[in-house]
Amino acid sequence: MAILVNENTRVLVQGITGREGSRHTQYMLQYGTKILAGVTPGKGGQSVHGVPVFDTVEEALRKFPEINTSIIFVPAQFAADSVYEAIDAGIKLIVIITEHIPIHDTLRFVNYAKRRGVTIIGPNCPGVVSPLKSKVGILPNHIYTKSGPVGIVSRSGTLTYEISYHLTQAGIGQSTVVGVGGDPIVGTDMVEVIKMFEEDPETKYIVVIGEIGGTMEERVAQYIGSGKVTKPVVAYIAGRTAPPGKRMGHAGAIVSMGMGSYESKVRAFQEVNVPVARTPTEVVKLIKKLMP
Amino acid sequence: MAILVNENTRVLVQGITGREGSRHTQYMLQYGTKILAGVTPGKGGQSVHGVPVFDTVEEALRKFPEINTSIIFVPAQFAADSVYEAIDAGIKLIVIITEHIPIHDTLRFVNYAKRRGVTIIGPNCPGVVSPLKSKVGILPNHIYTKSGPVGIVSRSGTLTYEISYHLTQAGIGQSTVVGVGGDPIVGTDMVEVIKMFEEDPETKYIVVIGEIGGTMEERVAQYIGSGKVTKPVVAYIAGRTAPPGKRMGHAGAIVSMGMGSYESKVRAFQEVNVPVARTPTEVVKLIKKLMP
Amino acid sequence: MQSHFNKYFVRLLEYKGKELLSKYGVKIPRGAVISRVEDVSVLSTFKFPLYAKAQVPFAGRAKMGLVRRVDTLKDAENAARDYLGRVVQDYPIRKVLFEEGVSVAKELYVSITLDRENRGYLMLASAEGGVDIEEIARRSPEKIIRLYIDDYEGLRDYMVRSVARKLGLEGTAAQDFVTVVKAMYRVFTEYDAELVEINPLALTTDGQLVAIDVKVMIDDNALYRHPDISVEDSDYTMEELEARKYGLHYVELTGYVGIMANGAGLTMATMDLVKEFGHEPADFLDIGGGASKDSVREGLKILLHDDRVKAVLINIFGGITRCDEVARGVVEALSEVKTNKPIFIRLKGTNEEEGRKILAEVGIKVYETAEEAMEALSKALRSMQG
Amino acid sequence: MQSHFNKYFVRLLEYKGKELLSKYGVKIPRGAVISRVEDVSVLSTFKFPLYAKAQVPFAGRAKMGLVRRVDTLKDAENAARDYLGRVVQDYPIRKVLFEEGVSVAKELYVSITLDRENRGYLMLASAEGGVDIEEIARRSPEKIIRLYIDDYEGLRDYMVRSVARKLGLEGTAAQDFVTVVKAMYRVFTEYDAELVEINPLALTTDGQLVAIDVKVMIDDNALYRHPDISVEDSDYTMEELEARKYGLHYVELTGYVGIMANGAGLTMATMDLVKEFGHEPADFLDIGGGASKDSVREGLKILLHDDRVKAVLINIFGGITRCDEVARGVVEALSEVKTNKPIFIRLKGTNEEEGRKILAEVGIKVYETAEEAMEALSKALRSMQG
Repeated sequence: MAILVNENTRVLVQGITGREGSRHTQYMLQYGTKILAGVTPGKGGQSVHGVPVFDTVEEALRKFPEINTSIIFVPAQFAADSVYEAIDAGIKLIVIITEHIPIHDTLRFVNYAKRRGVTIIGPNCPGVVSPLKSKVGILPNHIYTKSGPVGIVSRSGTLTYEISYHLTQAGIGQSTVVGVGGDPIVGTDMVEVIKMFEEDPETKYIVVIGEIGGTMEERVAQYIGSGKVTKPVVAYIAGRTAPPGKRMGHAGAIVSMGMGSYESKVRAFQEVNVPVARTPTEVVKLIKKLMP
Repeated sequence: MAILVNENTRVLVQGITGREGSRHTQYMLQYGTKILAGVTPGKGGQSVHGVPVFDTVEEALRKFPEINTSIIFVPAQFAADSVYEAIDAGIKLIVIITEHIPIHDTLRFVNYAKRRGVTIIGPNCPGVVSPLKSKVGILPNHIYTKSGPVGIVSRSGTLTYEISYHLTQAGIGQSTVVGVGGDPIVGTDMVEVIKMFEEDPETKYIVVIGEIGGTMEERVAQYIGSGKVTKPVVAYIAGRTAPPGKRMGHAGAIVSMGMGSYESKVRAFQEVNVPVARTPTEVVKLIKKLMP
Repeated sequence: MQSHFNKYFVRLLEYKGKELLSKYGVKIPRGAVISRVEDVSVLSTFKFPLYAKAQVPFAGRAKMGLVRRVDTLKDAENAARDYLGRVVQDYPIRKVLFEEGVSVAKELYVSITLDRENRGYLMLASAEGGVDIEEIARRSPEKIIRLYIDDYEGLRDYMVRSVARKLGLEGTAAQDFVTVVKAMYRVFTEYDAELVEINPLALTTDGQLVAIDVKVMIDDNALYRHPDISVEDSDYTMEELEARKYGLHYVELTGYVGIMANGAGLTMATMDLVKEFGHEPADFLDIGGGASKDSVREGLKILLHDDRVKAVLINIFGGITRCDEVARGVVEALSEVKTNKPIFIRLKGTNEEEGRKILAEVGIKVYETAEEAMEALSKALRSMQG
Repeated sequence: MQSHFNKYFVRLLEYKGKELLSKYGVKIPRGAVISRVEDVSVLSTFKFPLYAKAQVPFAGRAKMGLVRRVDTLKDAENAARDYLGRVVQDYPIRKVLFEEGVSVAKELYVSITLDRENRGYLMLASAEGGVDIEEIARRSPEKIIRLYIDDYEGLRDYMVRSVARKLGLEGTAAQDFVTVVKAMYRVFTEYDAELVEINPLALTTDGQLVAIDVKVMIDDNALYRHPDISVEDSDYTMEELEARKYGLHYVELTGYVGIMANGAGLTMATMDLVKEFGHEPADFLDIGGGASKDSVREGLKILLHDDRVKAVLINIFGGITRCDEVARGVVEALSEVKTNKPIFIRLKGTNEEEGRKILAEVGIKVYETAEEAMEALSKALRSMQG
């Protein structure tokens, strides 16, 4: 088991002929991900690292109806259109790597996807990997060499690699690693991923990698507090020493009611007995302590 | 029985303090329609012909939760907003009398209503009357004095009165009379009303009053041709002698494929054995012929 | 799908439609629109020959000699002088569009229109555009690509790209096609259009897409929210504009029986009735719903002032329209206009009794049915001829 | 909800936010914006006293003496001369807004903001606006009216009317409130805003609604589709604009350890690490995802040119970022800038081996973990002090 991606994942790469799309298609193939097709409008008929390229998602799916997942590398200006194309074509899991997508675009396609029962991961995210099964993302291959009991959900790409690296180094494998994305609005938030981990038999421990800003970590803590998470959770929050950020007007203060700071997030986790690591490496120690 | 409105109809009048809203509230009350409340923003607290006025639909419904139908007299510029207000408040039948509503507005709120399971009659329509039970509309009271076996569905207000008048004069009552509205896009079309008549035990005969333009009558004929209408139908089409109208560009010609003309409509009805009256009064003769 | 008397769609002049499309990124031929002969001087910087196109809101312009090639500024001036001020099909020519020629490799067709049946929008496109598009649609319907657009979900780029591929467009032309269609869609939704049509959409010899002729029709009921569209740029004739002020819907026909009724359906039924009695209607005049006495008065005055009208048939069945208001309007018109044209009135419905009383005071008889009124009118016409 | 280093929202200058709202129908005080002292002459037709407001993109302006009353044209000129060109909080004052006074009967608060949690929009309003609004929200949360807006369904007039009633607005003020909020909503959705806030929204003694101060924040990622918004009208400092050209995200801090990392999370974690070792970061410099060697080079040059920086810590964990590109950028920067500041590099992830090789060629050591690199940096700092 694992969540989101596994042995049955069959991938379409949207924006496959671009620099990053092409490069990471190669890395994913090397990792063992089953990529069946790519799409770049106007480039139909080409192939990228042996993967056939189509002009439209519809054509790719007509040829490979078993595709169930798309990964998007399309530049920010055109990314939203690619997402709609994938949703309308019936793909049920879409991982959006692209960063700098306007937030109003994201808000609209995320809600559109929800109405159609489509799961979106990202945008501005490193993707998802279930070690030794499948990787749909840009996480470095060489870190993810061991499957195991830890599920990771994170808002930060590089911090995820950092912590996964230390876990793997310590001999602790991971069930699935999910980067939900760093934008203020993302398709799937941390609470939703934690629900999946709770249902997943392979996952025994959950690591939450958060950062200051927003209220996503507080909501995770609240959800844990509701008693619906039986698996032990360990957290890390980046930004302990960051000076107060740019204020989002009175509205921001009224809505957040003091949430969003490092202290608020740590307090929220502590109140529900979730230990918070002070450094990325300390996460490994905390997990080890939980292990039998 | 009857369709759409009956003894259980409880009415809200939106735009009740306007000239037409106020006048027709009086006429509907005289007819026996149960009007519980009216709405005009900024006029809450007043009363019109004994009917209490509220500022918002929400307030009216809080006071009178038994309201199940709204009739809208709000001026065209503000009509769409009133429709959304009624839909969002949970009213399930909305009759829009207002004419001159921009067609793009209508298209949007009609689709919005459909997604929420709300029935819209109109806009630009005379409304609905089930004689001796309830009238939600502007049809003249004195014509609708006899209930009976004929269901009428019409695109034209005044032609409906004309034909109803002759039927009533001839001693033939009506189950329900529905003016679907004269605009190119309406909330409920003729086929949908005919389906209701087919289900209604009181209705034994159906009169369709059409006019040139659009393809609604052809679609009625097509539906009758599908065999799903067991009750006899009589039609009248206005505009036999009208010269060809303004052309809607090549697109119009390509889409309509010759439909829309008087001849096309009459032919469509004749092909499914629906007799077409040449004058409004001839409708009565055709109905009489069908009667035992 | 034709629009008859039941709904008025404003057709914009070609140059105005092009202006709207151009604003959102559609390429149009280089040109200038001129409303005074002396303004042709602005054409001096253009590359001759130019094409002079009289701005009239109807089809078949070329066959009527309203499009011509001009080779010099002098030619252009002559064309402007010839066209400006002429009245064609009741429409006064106020503007002439001069455009540079375009080197056309291929003519496409593309339009967005309301899909009444499905309550959405419909895009039509064909790789074989031009004047014969309807013929092509009839003979080879498969050559017309249809794309349904949901008003709620909107038009996505990828959908248009897919149409572009089916049209055989590639590279920058395919990208330009997306720009063109999205511009059309914006005009369509932002300007309350019933139709936005580009035909032909030229693929030029250097691979560009250029709108050669466009047709834009706007919802008359929504004009109030488009202050940048003047009725002067539309197909309203003077009489229609006059009638419109009073909420009347007037269309001139060719006969001699003046008709006034309420509601498009009843007005058409009244026309049918006139024909049924062997006579010819002079007009279609629908006073609409809830007409005031002022509208009725002004409407009747149009008929009474019309020399062709020999007799008038008024057919009212009041719902939201009140018979007493109609009666008052009739009385006022008759007090303002001296006439010996006979008027036959049928009044039924809301406030019928009061209406009858008002007309009785000035000695006008009210008929029970339209047939009875028409019968009396026929008799009067016979006696006038006799 | 605060924005830290993870996302940049452009705050527009007051006058620009007012301009956008005014375009859609919000009333603002009569005024003029001036960028050169000599332009105060345009104020001669205004009704003095005026209020001179230095256009700076941060709060607390009044307390800093950046708002003042001017009674004469001469006063105005002095104010303009005083403000223009001054640099406050790293921000150079380029514009001064002069406005006529407004006779305020009541101060309201209204804003539209993103509702991240519910993935929609949120409107907030209060009958008690002004500078104390946050205090009011804390003490009497019931005085803040909240309206959730679904992005798909949009904002309907009737919803705003209902809020107007709860605010106690009646008659034309209630209607004007609908106009104000719909204008805010249009700016919010059409300009990719994160926040549109009017505080206070004055109800004047003659019953009008006037926006006295506004705050508009725009999504930096969407600026490309708003050509009418210049970064000059925003809160970008010169250094930020420079960094932005290379896709860098740079924020100046107060310490002496230069930091460069990839990704906001890792960059913050690196700052935390510096503090954990008892030192102070001089900056937050995130090279983003997939940075080119040019970005790395320019980023490192900013740090090397910064006199406050005593040593540099580079912490890279490559995913979409390639370690070899980073290494090349570092090498180029060092070849362009003569420096004796020690640089400590940790490289991990995509193309790590190649990166190590490139750095080895110029004799730079690569550390395995950030902790090891930081330890070495600490030691170097100690020896520099010793």
